[in-house]
Amino acid sequence: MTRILTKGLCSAAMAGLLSAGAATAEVKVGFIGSLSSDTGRSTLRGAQIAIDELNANGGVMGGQQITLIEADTGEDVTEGIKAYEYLAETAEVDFIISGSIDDVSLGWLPRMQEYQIPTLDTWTSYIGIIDMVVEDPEGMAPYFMNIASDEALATLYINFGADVLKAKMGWDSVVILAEDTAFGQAITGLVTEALAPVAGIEVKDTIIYDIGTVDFAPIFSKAQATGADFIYQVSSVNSQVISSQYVKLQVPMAMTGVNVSALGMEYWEDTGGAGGGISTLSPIPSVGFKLDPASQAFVDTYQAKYDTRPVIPHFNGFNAYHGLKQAMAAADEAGGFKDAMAWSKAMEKQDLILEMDGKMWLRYGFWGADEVEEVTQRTYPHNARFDLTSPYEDAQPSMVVIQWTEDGDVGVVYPPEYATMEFSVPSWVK
Amino acid sequence: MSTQITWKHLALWALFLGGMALLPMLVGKGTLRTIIFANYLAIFAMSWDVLSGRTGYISFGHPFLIGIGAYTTAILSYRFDVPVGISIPVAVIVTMAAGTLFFLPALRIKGTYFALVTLAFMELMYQLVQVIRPDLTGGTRGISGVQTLTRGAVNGYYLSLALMGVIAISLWAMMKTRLGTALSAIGMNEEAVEGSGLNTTKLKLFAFMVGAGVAGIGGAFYVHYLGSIAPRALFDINFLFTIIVAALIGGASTIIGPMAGAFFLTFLLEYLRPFLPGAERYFIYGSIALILYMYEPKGLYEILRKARERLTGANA
Amino acid sequence: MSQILIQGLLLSGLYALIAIGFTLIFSVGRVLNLAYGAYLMLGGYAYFWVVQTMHMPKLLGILVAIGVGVLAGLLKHRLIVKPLKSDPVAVEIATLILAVVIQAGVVLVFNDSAKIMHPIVNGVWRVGGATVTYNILTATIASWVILIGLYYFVRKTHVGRAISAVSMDVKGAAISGINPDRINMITWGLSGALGAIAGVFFASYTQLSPSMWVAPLIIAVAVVIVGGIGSIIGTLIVAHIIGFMEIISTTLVAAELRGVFTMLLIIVVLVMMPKGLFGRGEL
Amino acid sequence: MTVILELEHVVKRFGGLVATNDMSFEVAKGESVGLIGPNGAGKTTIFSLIMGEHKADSGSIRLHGEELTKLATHKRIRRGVARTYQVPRPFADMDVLANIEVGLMPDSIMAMIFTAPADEEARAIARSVGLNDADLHRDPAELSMGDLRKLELARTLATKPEVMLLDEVFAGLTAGEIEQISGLLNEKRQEGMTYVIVSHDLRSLEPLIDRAIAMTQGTFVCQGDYATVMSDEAVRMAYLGH
Repeated sequence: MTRILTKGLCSAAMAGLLSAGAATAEVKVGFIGSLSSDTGRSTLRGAQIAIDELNANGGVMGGQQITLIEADTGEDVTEGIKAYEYLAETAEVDFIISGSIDDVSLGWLPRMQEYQIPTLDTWTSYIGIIDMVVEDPEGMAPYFMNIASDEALATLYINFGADVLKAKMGWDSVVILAEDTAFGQAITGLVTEALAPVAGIEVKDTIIYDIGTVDFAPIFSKAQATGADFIYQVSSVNSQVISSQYVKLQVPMAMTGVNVSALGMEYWEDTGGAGGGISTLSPIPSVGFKLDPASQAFVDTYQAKYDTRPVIPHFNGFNAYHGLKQAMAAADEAGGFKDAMAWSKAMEKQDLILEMDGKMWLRYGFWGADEVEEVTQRTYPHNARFDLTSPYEDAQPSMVVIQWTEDGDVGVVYPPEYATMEFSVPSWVK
Repeated sequence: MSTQITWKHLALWALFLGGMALLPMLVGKGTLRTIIFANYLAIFAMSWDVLSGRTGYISFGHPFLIGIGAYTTAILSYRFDVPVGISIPVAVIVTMAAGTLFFLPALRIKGTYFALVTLAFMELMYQLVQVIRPDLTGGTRGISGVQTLTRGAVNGYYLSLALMGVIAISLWAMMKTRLGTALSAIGMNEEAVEGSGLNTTKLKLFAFMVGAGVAGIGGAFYVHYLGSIAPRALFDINFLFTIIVAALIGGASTIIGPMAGAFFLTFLLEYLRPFLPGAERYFIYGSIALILYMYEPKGLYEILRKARERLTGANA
Repeated sequence: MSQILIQGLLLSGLYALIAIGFTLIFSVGRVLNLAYGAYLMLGGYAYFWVVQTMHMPKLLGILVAIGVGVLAGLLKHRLIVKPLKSDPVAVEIATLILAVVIQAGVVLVFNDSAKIMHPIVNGVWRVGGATVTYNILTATIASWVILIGLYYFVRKTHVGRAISAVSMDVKGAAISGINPDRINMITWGLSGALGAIAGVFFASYTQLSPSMWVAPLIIAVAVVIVGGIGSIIGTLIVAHIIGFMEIISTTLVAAELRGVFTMLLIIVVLVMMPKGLFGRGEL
Repeated sequence: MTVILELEHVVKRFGGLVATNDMSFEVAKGESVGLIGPNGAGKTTIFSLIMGEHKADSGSIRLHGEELTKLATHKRIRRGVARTYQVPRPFADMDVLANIEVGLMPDSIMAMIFTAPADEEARAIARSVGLNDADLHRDPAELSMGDLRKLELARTLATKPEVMLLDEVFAGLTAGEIEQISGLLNEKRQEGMTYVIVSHDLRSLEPLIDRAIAMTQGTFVCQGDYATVMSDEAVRMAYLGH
């Protein structure tokens, strides 16, 4: 404890000295998120590396250096609001980058609307926030989310259902195991209303479980009793409990779906290997995702700089790294962050295409306010650009399906354009 | 105990609130934002104190009451476009009704068991908000974009200060009367109060209604200040922890105590932020709270009182 | 049906193990230790660190967990319960603050992402339409062994009888030459050990996370409230009521209402029968 | 002679234990009655039943002919009966004056808020039981046992009872204090107070009472003047064991 405390005090004191020394104009970036979660750290470190690189290249906006100010939310909603206020009023930052989870972002959003500070969310994919941009384009103008929103995530999953689960595996029926949260309900709704009819998979039953469930044995028994061909899980809170019990109980039924805990490289270590066979959709770039040279360079820098978890940044780390640079570029064009509307206009135009082997691999851009996405027939203003139809020429898909094998490998299994391995069922499933 | 209200008291209140009113000219907006949270926490702590600090019925479910007030007005104004002028009073009434629900177990159980049943109330509410009508409550994500009453730190500050000031003075004046004495007496020996010919059920019910009413007012204005509401922000052990610790660290059974406690805790947490941005902050914050509580369970108020006694004693 | 029976027995065994250490303190010290859940957390993390981070034998992991639990219990008694003179409300509040401090401490040391433990015993057993992992079976057997052992310890040994005497009547026990302070200290240490073992099994069932202390605490509270100031047998019975209620509501009613039923049971029992189903019995 | 307090066939069980077994007796206005019996005879239970701290299982308890059994404790106090406790438990964090003031409070929330504390009356009561003015602003913890008993009496007197139930008023007192309290009780008696007194200290009790009621194991044994009761065979058996 003393060590950590001293370290904290020292670094704070050093930061104080440094900022006192550099009395020239500087750009202040605020980070809001949990400093003790892999998620929060991914965004924080992604932003930090981008800032280091920009500063090393002579700064931004005519040579201004960027400083990063951290505000911890502890993944607590009220602390999140306080953290946002701290960044806005005490630290007086120019731009905020967020690695917040859904309810924390929703908590501080009214503050963002009030302060009109340019803000980029890299983790939450809640479509409700994009709806807020649709409804209040002016108040939400400084807000951007550079991860595909969850509606888009789920939509691509339907194709996975048709192409792989139905066509390749030959499964006709499913039982949904969904957690009792807003996220669980939203995804369950999409699966029941879209996956089933489009892919021709019958939903035998939907079992909603309490997120505090200790013992999943009766729930798995209930799922088996429906006689469905496979289980579709929807789990964002304590997801490793359900997946590890699935593995420990060797439930003789295939399971796929959404399992948020399996999105990071630490999944294997954290579950002690009790996570083999689990597949989940993941935002891009996921673990096991082939990286373009620019993103790979980022990971190399990251690994040279940090030796604590996460060993590889989560998708939001990439989003923060590329997104922060885009935000600075937009500020360069708009003459800074002060005029939030001007910055917002410039940010909308940011478009970074990362190529791999001569073709478009990843694209960091945003949907325009009036652009209607063809598959879902709706607009996604200020949301990361994605492409829902093969061969993904406009942008990368909204998500990929990844799978952890029983020996600890992880790879992308869908869509085929991005796949590194084949979808399979665990060995104990016949 | 039952000293009369004197001009000196009123002058001190005027000095305190007047000084607070001048603060926006002296400190930055960031500090004001911090004080706003302290003001609301002070309201919650005072409300807890009326209900628990005085009567000794320790409530571990106070967030239940605050949450009911907050959710009622949030749902009414956000989902049904009810004007805030109506939704807030309705929220307060609903919270007071919930306070009576809280009161039912207090008829039969006290002490440890009462604390536990209130904790169960809070946990139940946490579960129910997510399950029942998520289309209204917003489920786990809650509601964002609830109408805010003020914009900017200064306005928010004055609103919260006015609320806290009015509540503090009203409660203080009420507790200066024989009623306050009787409520404190319940905390010391309930049978003897009943044995003095006083209807303790009625007194407790009144304390619960006042406590719930204040919690409802606080919760309703709080949500219209935050602009968002989520179950994890309200029905949470950490929130409960902050309220109780504020009341106790400051000094239960006083008005100034919970206020002082709320300010102390909020500022402690905020001033640690630049030095310890991460989880260390909660560790230090909790440890300081624990040590203070162990050192003097009656709180800062008692520590200062003793110190003053020692000083004046030394002078005399 | 057999599946409900098997799963109910397994879960209830675990719940009894979780609750017993809490009951012990409530019975002997007359205080609620709201930091009880933190014993489970400390035990679980200690085991995880020894076995999965340091790759040492599982038995050593369990022993270290017990050691940490005993130490935590003794420290808590020495530094919190004694100075507060066992005032129930003060202890409740102090232990609540302590639990929050321990939670922050665990985040500092282990960070806040959840961790899954390897099964203590590997493998599964399919029986009567239910799948039983050997891990859970071990937990249940351990729970029964510990409870029966504790029962005989309290009935047959000198220290056990002294504990039982203090639980019934502190003054009376003091008159008959028992040092209640020493007995209290032993009980806190014992409760810490039981909590830590329960923590290892609970975590191997679910996960390790800095906020994991709340769930077992609520289970323990439910058992104590529904059962009344607990006896060992009462704890066992009520753990089965709650465990079976949970399995039945999950299997036959609605899985999402699991927690709601437990909370309602607590409230209803407290309001209808404030002294619990079994009232105030000897340990 | 008007009967003020009457108990008729009162029964109280605690689980399997019969604490009060068909007790009946009457107390006349201005009378002083001693309730005697060995430890565990159920004397204190009778007080609790009269005050409503425990509810009688059956039977009738009347004050001025009015049935008390359905009334809550505080209502019985308002009807004019009050008790003291074996172990005085004053309001620990309030000074002596405030302690007495609680007994003088009106039972209405509005009145509690809008009336000033009756300090003068409290002071007068304190003086009447022999508490010094210097003690009025002390905390109960600083008082001697004798002064605690006086405070207990003062708190009880503040409710203006007609019948006082005194439980072990002499326990823990010095001879001088006993004399003082006895004198005080006699003084009040001159003013028309009715007493039911429980005491182990029979010697001190004797001069205070007109009549004694003996009970054992919750059951009535006999009654009459002190000498008659004490010479009763059954009383000697129960009380003295010979």
